[in-house]
Amino acid sequence: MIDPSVRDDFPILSRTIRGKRLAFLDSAASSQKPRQVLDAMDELYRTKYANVYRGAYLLSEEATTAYEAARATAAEFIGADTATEVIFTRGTTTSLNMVAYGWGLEHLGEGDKILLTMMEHHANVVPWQLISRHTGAELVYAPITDDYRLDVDALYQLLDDSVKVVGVTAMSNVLGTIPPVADIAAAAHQVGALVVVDGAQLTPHEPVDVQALGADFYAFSGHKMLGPTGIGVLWGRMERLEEMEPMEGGGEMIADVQLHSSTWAPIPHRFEAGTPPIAEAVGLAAAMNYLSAIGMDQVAKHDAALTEYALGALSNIGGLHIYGPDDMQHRGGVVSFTVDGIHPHDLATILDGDGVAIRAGHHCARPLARTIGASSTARASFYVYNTTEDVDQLVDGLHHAKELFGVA
Amino acid sequence: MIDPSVRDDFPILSRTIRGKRLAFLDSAASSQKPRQVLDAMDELYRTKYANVYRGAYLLSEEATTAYEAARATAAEFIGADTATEVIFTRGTTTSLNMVAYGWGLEHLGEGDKILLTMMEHHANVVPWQLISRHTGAELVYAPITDDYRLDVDALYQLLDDSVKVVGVTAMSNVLGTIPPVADIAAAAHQVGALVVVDGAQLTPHEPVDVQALGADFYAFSGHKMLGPTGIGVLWGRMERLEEMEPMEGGGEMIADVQLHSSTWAPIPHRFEAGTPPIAEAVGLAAAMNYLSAIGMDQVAKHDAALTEYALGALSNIGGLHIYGPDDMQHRGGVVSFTVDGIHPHDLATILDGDGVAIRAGHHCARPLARTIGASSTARASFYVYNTTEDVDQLVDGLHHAKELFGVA
Amino acid sequence: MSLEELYREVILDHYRSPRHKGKLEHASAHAEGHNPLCGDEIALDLLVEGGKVTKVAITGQGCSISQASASMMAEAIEGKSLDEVRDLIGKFKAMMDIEGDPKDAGIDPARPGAALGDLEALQGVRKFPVRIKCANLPWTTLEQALEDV
Amino acid sequence: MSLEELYREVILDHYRSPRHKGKLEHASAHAEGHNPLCGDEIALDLLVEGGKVTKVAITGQGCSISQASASMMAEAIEGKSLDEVRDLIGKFKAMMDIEGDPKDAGIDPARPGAALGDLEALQGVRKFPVRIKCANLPWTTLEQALEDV
Ligand SMILES: Cc1ncc(COP(=O)(O)O)c(C=O)c1O
Ligand SMILES: Cc1ncc(COP(=O)(O)O)c(C=O)c1O
Repeated sequence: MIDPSVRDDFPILSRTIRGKRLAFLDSAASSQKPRQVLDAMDELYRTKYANVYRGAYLLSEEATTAYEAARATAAEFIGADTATEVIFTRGTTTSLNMVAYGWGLEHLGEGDKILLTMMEHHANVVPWQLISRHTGAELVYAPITDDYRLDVDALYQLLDDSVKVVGVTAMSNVLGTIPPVADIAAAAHQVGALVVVDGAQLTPHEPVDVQALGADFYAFSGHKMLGPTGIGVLWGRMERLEEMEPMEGGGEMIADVQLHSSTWAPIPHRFEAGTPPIAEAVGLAAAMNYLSAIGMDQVAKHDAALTEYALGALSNIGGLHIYGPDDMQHRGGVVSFTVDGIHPHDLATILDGDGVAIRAGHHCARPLARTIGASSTARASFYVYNTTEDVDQLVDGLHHAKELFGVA
Repeated sequence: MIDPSVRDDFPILSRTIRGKRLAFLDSAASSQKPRQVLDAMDELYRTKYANVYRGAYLLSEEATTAYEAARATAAEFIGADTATEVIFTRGTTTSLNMVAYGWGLEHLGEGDKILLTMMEHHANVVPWQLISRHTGAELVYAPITDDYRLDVDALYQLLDDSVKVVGVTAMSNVLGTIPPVADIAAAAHQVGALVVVDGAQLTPHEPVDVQALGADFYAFSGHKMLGPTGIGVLWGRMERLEEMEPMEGGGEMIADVQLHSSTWAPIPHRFEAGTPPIAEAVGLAAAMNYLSAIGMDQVAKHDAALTEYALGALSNIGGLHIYGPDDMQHRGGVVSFTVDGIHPHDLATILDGDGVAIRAGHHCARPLARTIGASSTARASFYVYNTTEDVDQLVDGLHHAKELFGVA
Repeated sequence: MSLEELYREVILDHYRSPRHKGKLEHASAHAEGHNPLCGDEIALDLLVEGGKVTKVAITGQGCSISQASASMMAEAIEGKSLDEVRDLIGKFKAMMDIEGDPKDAGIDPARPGAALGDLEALQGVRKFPVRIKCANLPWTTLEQALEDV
Repeated sequence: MSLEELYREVILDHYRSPRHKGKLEHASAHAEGHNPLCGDEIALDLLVEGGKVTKVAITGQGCSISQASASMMAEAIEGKSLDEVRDLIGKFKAMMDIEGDPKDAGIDPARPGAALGDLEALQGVRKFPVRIKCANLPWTTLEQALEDV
């Protein structure tokens, strides 16, 4: 496990919650930030801030260099071929909408299918619904198995020539399941489908190599990986990016603007209309450097150790049901559960009283919630700064909740 | 003028550039940030950060309260009726694209016209070109006058029943011109057209009352008004917001997601798909509070005084041409110019050597650049932290440039 | 602020054994309420006869606060005239108003339960602002249903 | 870093009086270059006869660096064989390479101008990284034009 001294880098962790030690177990929603990330942004603003690109003066040059260096850092972090394949966006949601609009609106039509999985986050569902409405393309869903994994065989059965897009999460934010994206991508490519991977949960927690994954597009957010809000990435394979139209129009993304039509700037600028999230890119790069210094395989091991510990401890609590794989095979550090007789929101409130921050609800995955028959679950998720003490605090809190509700 | 002690709030201003005092005259591209703004974001991240809305725990509750308080601050700053009319976006560019897609794609078709002005920034041109391509609606442009003002009479001539959208900047980022938006809006409403106002330049510099302007939609960015990158606002009149579809789909913006269709959350959440720019909203609110403490009429007066001083000083330089109104009637603190025999980029490089940061180019307004016959201009712009000393440094730098280039 | 104040025994009791559970065959009014952010759901049937709510039936799912509030609401309104129901809605809202004063709801600390009965147990929710919308959901649903009458 | 190093007299001279200005009636190759970020524009006509660039004509607008670079390039390539032109492009790029060594371009500080003539005056641009693309624009346009030959 990662040395718990990393906790000292996270100012918020020294806070107490209603007089209790904070056990922050909601990193899957958004992670906390180390001072290294906050300092990097602060330093930019305090010493070399200006708008990027157009400024023929030193501050702008320095800000541009910092912004482009962040792009290179992001490219390296996910194993991209070149930094020009990295587009900075507002977050995973925007990244996926950009693909749906920019590629989908151009290339999809009646008779085409968009194949999603039943465990997608709304961010990889709703944009495709919007595009389906505009193009007439049809949505189909690959189911999950009884042990909360993607039903890959069923997915393969659904894959035929009419499937033009396969949208798949690299890790479920509810179940923790990590589907075999590389296999799915290979199969999808056989039928000529585009593979759009939602990397919002995987990127913060496992080493990622977009080439090895075989993705065409790969989306993730900064705020879930120690970075700031307001930034995310869309990576695209260059051939695919060339097939994509910009979703947003505006400054910096054009080659020329005539009155009635425009031509686009080279990639990636074509896809970054307007003033980009400059400080946020610098903050994200600092977060990536922080994670790389720990080592992403160490991060993955740390998460796995805590998850295993938590699965063991939680399975000893009577009336507690876990929604997700119960072994450590291809699963990440997200554990969703319910407790008989106590609604997840009540669990969350009681745990909060004990300093334990968890999430309750449908976790932006209502199709999945319906499939697993739990419209609301409680969810604990782990990251570099969590320790077994946090898990113990969770378990104590759950016992407290049962006591309060008089549940055996 | 504003007390120059405000400069102490801006850490970057104490920096030297190539050994020279920094005269930062590019705030129209992006402003510098006071420590109050940086501290507000830092404090959020260090003491009460979590994702907003869904968290049933204290940190999330506090972050949500801070985010919604920022919405209320923004509403008050622009005179909105209610905070629910304020949508946080990535910036002006995204705000305008949201209107073009969300309203335009739904309500425009063949035979309809979108009336823009010849002084629009690309952010208020290219999105409409994209929508025009999808809907068949036609773009028409109101010209400018010889004295660099909007030709309002010509605009009225173009206004007829076929015009469904009027897109107008509240202040030109090149000319400094402030068109009579309230009059234009009234005329546009007479023919039933929607009025979309680009407030990117006006909002930082003048008191704004969206009700008095008569706008239906009003867009602006945080980074030009002492706030962070990565955030902007789209304000919309509630009836109009109700006519608008969300551009982006994803988490937090839905009421329910079925497999093939979804229903939307109430306004404004409907238009804020995914994790919003939480810290950025808090930073923007801090910037608005900072500006309000100075007083927006004081800010406007300060800009006007500096602009008047600059117009006077620049008009004494031989071979220098100003593109924009030469008096202070309805103009803001942006001065674009050329110097005979020295290309604007060379001016910018030479001024940079003297510590003076100005911008050179088409300023994301190529249709305007062609109209005024100057494909590239140099531009100085002023804000709360500028002083007459900055203007003097600019003037000295221009003399230096003329000397270096051997221009009389 | 203590959890015991939020989770009073009477609330847990209504949560475990919700009263007036079910649907009405010939309802005079029906409404559904839904809290998209937390997933709480309420479906409400009313039978109104001679200006009175003579029967109430509720189905729903959600947290203890929303479901107990629904159950207690059903008990409180059955048999009341429409005017009395509207008055009760006003009092309940006043009680849940985070900036309000319990006295506006007619609540007298010296005589607990005298004004709003079991419903007064929900006062503790005010100390948990994110849960107020849970307590209010049945009541906004009731307001909707009354529009049909 | 001094501005005098950037704005050498020979550069300003080419900027003020660009050589080979104009268009060719019967060009063998034509290309247009455009720098969207700063607006510099170059239109280049070449007449190629017997493996040689026999005539060059350029129109354009932009900053002193892009326009002087174009003018000096025109002077340098007129009369040269296509191979020599390609060699020159390579040397120029080497000279402008911010991470490179001027020696790779064959430049000898002891004998200024011996390798690349007037063009060596553009070396100072390397110290102003944002302006390198200005200096390069005519040369990437030339490369494009050569693809037609
Ligand atoms: C008038 C005007 N509109 C729109 C924009 C675009 O703003 P942003 O780049 O923040 O999206 C700008 C800023 O460049 C502007 O000056
Ligand atoms: C799997 C998954 N996809 C997409 C998202 C959306 O990310 P964001 O809200 O940063 O756009 C999330 C986060 O909530 C997620 O967990």
